[in-house]
Amino acid sequence: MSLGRWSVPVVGRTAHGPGVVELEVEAPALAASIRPGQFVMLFPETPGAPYLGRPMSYFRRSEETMSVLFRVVGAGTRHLAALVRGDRLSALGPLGQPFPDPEPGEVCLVGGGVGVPPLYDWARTLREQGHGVTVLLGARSADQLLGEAAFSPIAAQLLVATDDGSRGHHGPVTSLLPASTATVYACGPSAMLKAVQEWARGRAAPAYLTLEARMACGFGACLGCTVAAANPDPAKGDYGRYVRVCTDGPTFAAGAVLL
Amino acid sequence: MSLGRWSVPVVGRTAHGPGVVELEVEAPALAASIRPGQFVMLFPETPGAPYLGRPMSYFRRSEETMSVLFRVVGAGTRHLAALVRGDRLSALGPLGQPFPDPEPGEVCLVGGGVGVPPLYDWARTLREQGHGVTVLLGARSADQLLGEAAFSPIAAQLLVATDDGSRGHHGPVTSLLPASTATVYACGPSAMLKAVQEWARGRAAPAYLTLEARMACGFGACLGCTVAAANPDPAKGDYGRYVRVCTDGPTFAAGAVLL
Amino acid sequence: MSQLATRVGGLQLKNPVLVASGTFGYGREFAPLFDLSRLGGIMVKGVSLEPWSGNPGVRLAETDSGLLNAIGLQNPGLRHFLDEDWPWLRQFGTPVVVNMVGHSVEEYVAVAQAVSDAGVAAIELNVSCPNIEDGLVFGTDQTALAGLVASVRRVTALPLIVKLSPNTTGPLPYARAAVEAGADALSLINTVLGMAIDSVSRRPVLGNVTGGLSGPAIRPIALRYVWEVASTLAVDVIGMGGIASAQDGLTFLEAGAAAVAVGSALFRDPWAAVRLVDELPAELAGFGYPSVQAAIGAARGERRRGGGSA
Amino acid sequence: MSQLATRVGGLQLKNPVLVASGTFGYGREFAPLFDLSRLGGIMVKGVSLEPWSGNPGVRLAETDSGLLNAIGLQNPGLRHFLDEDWPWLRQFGTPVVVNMVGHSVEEYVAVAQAVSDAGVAAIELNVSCPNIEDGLVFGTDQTALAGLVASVRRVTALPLIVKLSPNTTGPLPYARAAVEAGADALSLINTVLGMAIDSVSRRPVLGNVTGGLSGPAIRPIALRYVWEVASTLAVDVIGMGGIASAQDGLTFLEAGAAAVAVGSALFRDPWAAVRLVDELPAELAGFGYPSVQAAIGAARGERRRGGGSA
Ligand SMILES: Cc1cc2nc3c(=O)[nH]c(=O)nc-3n(C[C@H](O)[C@H](O)[C@H](O)COP(=O)(O)OP(=O)(O)OC[C@H]3O[C@@H](n4cnc5c(N)ncnc54)[C@H](O)[C@@H]3O)c2cc1C
Ligand SMILES: Cc1cc2nc3c(=O)[nH]c(=O)nc-3n(C[C@H](O)[C@H](O)[C@H](O)COP(=O)(O)OP(=O)(O)OC[C@H]3O[C@@H](n4cnc5c(N)ncnc54)[C@H](O)[C@@H]3O)c2cc1C
Ligand SMILES: Cc1cc2nc3c(=O)[nH]c(=O)nc-3n(C[C@H](O)[C@H](O)[C@H](O)COP(=O)(O)O)c2cc1C
Ligand SMILES: Cc1cc2nc3c(=O)[nH]c(=O)nc-3n(C[C@H](O)[C@H](O)[C@H](O)COP(=O)(O)O)c2cc1C
Ligand code: FES
Ligand code: FES
Repeated sequence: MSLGRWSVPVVGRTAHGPGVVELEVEAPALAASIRPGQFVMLFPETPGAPYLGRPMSYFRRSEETMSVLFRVVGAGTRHLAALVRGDRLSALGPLGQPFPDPEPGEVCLVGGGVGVPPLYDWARTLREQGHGVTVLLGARSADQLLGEAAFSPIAAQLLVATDDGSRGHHGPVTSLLPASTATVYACGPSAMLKAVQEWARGRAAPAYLTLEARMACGFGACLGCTVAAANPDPAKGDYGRYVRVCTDGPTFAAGAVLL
Repeated sequence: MSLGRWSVPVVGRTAHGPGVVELEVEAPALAASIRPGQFVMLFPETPGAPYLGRPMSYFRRSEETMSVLFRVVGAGTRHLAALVRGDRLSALGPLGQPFPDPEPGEVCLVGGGVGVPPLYDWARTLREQGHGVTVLLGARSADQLLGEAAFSPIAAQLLVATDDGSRGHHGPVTSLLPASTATVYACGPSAMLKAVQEWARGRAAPAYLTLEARMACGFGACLGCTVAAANPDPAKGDYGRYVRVCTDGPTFAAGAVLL
Repeated sequence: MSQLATRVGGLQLKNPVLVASGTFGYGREFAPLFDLSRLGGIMVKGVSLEPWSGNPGVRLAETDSGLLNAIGLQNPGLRHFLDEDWPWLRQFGTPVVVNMVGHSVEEYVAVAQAVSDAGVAAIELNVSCPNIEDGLVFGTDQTALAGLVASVRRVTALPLIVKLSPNTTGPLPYARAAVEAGADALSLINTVLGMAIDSVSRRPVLGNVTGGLSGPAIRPIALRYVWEVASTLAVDVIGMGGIASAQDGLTFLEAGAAAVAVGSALFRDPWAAVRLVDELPAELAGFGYPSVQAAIGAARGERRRGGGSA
Repeated sequence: MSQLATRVGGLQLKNPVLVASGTFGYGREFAPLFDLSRLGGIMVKGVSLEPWSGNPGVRLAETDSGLLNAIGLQNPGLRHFLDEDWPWLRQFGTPVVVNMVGHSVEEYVAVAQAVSDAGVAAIELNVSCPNIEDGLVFGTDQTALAGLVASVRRVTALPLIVKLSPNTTGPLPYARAAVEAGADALSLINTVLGMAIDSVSRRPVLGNVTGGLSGPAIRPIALRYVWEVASTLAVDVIGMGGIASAQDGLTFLEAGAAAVAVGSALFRDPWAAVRLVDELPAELAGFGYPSVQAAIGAARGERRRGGGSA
């Protein structure tokens, strides 16, 4: 389905640890059309809400609803977090490219911090398609870890790492990356993505990185969300050196972007 | 009581004809301290609400609540009118000078359009103090007429005029002004106030006009709400030729301002 | 003229609603959403002689009722525009105004010449670029501005629109200089210089430190520029700056603009410009204007152009 | 220096929070609401030699995140200020900065001389007034500005603050001219010219047609002015423009302001400035600044003044 903009009601709100909120909205058209890897721009309809929307990957969806899972970091997420059941927000979506299909065989998903939620529905889909899915989850500490319960019934293997060692492996989640031919999808803070990019260099199997950037539009019009392309292709509209995270991404082949 | 600023909940909302709304808020401190002739600045706490507050006279009050009665004319009143029970708004008040006391004896209140609500609690108070109160109400047409039911139990005499003759006297409400020695209080559109001012010229008994002006602060700081003074008194802070509607008024002796 | 038709600097438009340069790309992102021929005109992202890669680092910052951008005029260059975008874009039949940017008079002239030959509807000069020779921004130096406009004038017969910078004491000296040098119309306004500091890193948000402010925050500034020019000079004006609704659009027409452009509002709602087109007739009627022409300049209490028909 | 103390152009302040001229009158409206001595300083409404009556007609218009005013500098004049306001205001012990306006160099000089004799804390020149001789606004003409500042400098030993207009290409030439002519500090910024059209009457709202834009809408513009001056010239800056909270105030300090002023925010909430004073210590601590001095200019990645103590 093509892009739409809707005012939708909040039908659920759950805290997932300190400063992390899952917000569920009733949005059947969006839920039916959005694909793993895509995102929405959200506009809380509350007083003093910011001028621009906030990009959010979706976390889970049902027939009628879709949810986002996010950490409160500034004004926009504060407004989103303050919404309660019955409040409305506007959503523009679906936006961005879905995750590219993996090679046949094993898949490894690597999520750090609030990079975890976008991977959940992808794990579910891959599993349905018969892929074996390894999931690596990272966080600063145990109380910041997201998604362990959600992923455990899906993942063939689920490994956890924390920076402070308070849960799972003590160290960066990227130190758990397997020496396999799995197709890798990584989403998380930029230090983590850089480590995956480094690790994937020269590797035969594909690795994909899902990036974040500040966005004004989310659909390719403003050129505000760019990242430097390793090999820009002007014929494909890669204007100069930069590609757009919103429409060319947010997921890129690990070798395609300069982080 | 001195000026305060509160976030208060809406506890009642009633339509009084097309585009006219009474909004009741729970605001015990305000309700206890505000005096007839005074007003509040209202800040609806809704998305996209205007930057500045909107000045509103109060209409009625109880121990716990206070209400305003207003016509929707632009963005601010549209936001106020969209509030429902349970929504909150911020209120700054009480503001302005109360109505000055009348001479002993008869009092005549003249209200036009949304100039009617500020007079209601004053009529009640005057009646309690033993004054005989004549009330003259004007409107463009019968369906725009406000306050007839509220005033009728209080007024010794209640006369109505409409511009189109659809109710009461056919013509301006000012043509009903009595040839008595009553103290007159007039509140309404500027054409009405000008007519009262003209009529009061040379009259021995006092006449007072309650003015409106665009306001930024409502408490005398911005000098944005001025009206030309007939006899400015620099010693009293009448800066130059202009006086402030918000703090020097909103009610002025009919001869004190140039309309 | 029909109810919505208008004319700016000799350019005939079926309705007065354009989309502002840099907020609509070359139309590709919007074509799946609505029929581009519903727009009065399309002002494409600034085109330079060679591809420009734009600014590194963060390019966007949000402010109260506004948006700062430091895109740095990223664009794929003249060749790409002529080979890829223009052939695709012309299919819609909507007048295309080519916004152009350059580091020197020669670059502007080369682009102007090439797009004139290609048959676009009009040229818009973005003069908020620094001249590489002396570092001065063309649009804030009257002599440089006049020189640039005159040079471009010599190589094109297309309607020539000059887009003025609001980072000046006022529009009049620059507007006069542009008109005397041959501009047919003026676009008012480009973005206002500003900056923001990040609430977490406590450093400037933008990679370029400063950026251009757009959105509702600058609407009163834009309105002042439109009003001053339209009530002083005999030149057509395209008004822009925070326009999001038919009400906003009408206000700019009444201030004296002959057409308006929707910019940043498209980022919040990609349908904002076509909604404005759809809602304009009712907005005009609501205030008793039989036509767009009747509304132009009406806030001055005069009707600049003939009533409902012309 | 204590945690909140600061110094601007030789003026010692116990905290960096002032109230902006024209938004606080002469303090009388606020004195019943809070103890005026809690403020770092008070910049009073512009004082002219003779009383000015201000503009007729509507003086206010609201815009998105902002406010247009065309008060026209109504004030009761020097005599009234000295006889009535100053004796009352000085009781609070808060440094009083006298903002002054004039139609000619002579008028400014006369007011400066008189208030210097009276013992106020500092002088702030509002240079956004037109010179009656040639109609040029002092603040947008470098020569006129330098002449005015030099003339006032000659008659006062008080800290001399010049308040620049943002209706220019940028602050630097004007800031340099003011400093070279003897200014001790700069206030940045005054209001931005703008206008509004009434949604009902369809005519300009303001009696004066144009007015000065203030409030959050102009915050990014103000921040750019502060940043450019503070990172280029060795002069103290008082930042103002849309400041409403401790977060806003800290941002201006980090951009390089040595003090800040709260203006239009007082109209929405008369306690906004004292709330800023109260909340500033936590805001500083939240970002690891031991003192106001440590925050000044920190967004440039350098600490302009010594750390926590000085
Ligand atoms: C495609 C996409 C999908 C996303 N999905 C999720 C998600 O599922 N869950 C989640 O918690 N977050 C997600 N984010 C990040 C989220 O959009 C930002 O956290 C949010 O926009 C911050 O808004 P704010 O107003 O709260 O913070 P602001 O006040 O705007 O900023 C606070 C701090 O965060 C930084 N920041 C703001 N926006 C971004 C950004 N887009 N990228 C990097 N840093 C930023 C700022 O520099 C600043 O330091 C996603 C971002 C993108 C681009
Ligand atoms: C002391 C005082 C008491 C008031 N009490 C009441 C009341 O009890 N009931 C009521 O309905 N209204 C009252 N008003 C008027 C009310 O404040 C305005 O209608 C309101 O501010 C309009 O806001 P808006 O955003 O809806 O309209 P805007 O969009 O601001 O303006 C719409 C139209 O109304 C005009 N307008 C706006 N504000 C004013 C104003 N203050 N005076 C005159 N014209 C104005 C504008 O010029 C414009 O044409 C009072 C005003 C004052 C000053
Ligand atoms: C992201 C962005 C990119 C822009 N790029 C250009 C450009 O390439 N050329 C130009 O003349 N103006 C450019 N502008 C300015 C707009 O065309 C417009 O003049 C300005 O944004 C004010 O309108 P608005 O408030 O409706 O956005 C750009 C504006 C934005 C927000
Ligand atoms: C109603 C009003 C009156 C003002 N009067 C003056 C004045 O007399 N002298 C002056 O230098 N600045 C005056 N200003 C400008 C303010 O001091 C301040 O520079 C400007 O409003 C920006 O700050 P703000 O956005 O916090 O209001 C006035 C501003 C407003 C809103
Ligand atoms: S956010 Fe506008 S192009 Fe990506
Ligand atoms: S509204 Fe500010 S002085 Fe009256």
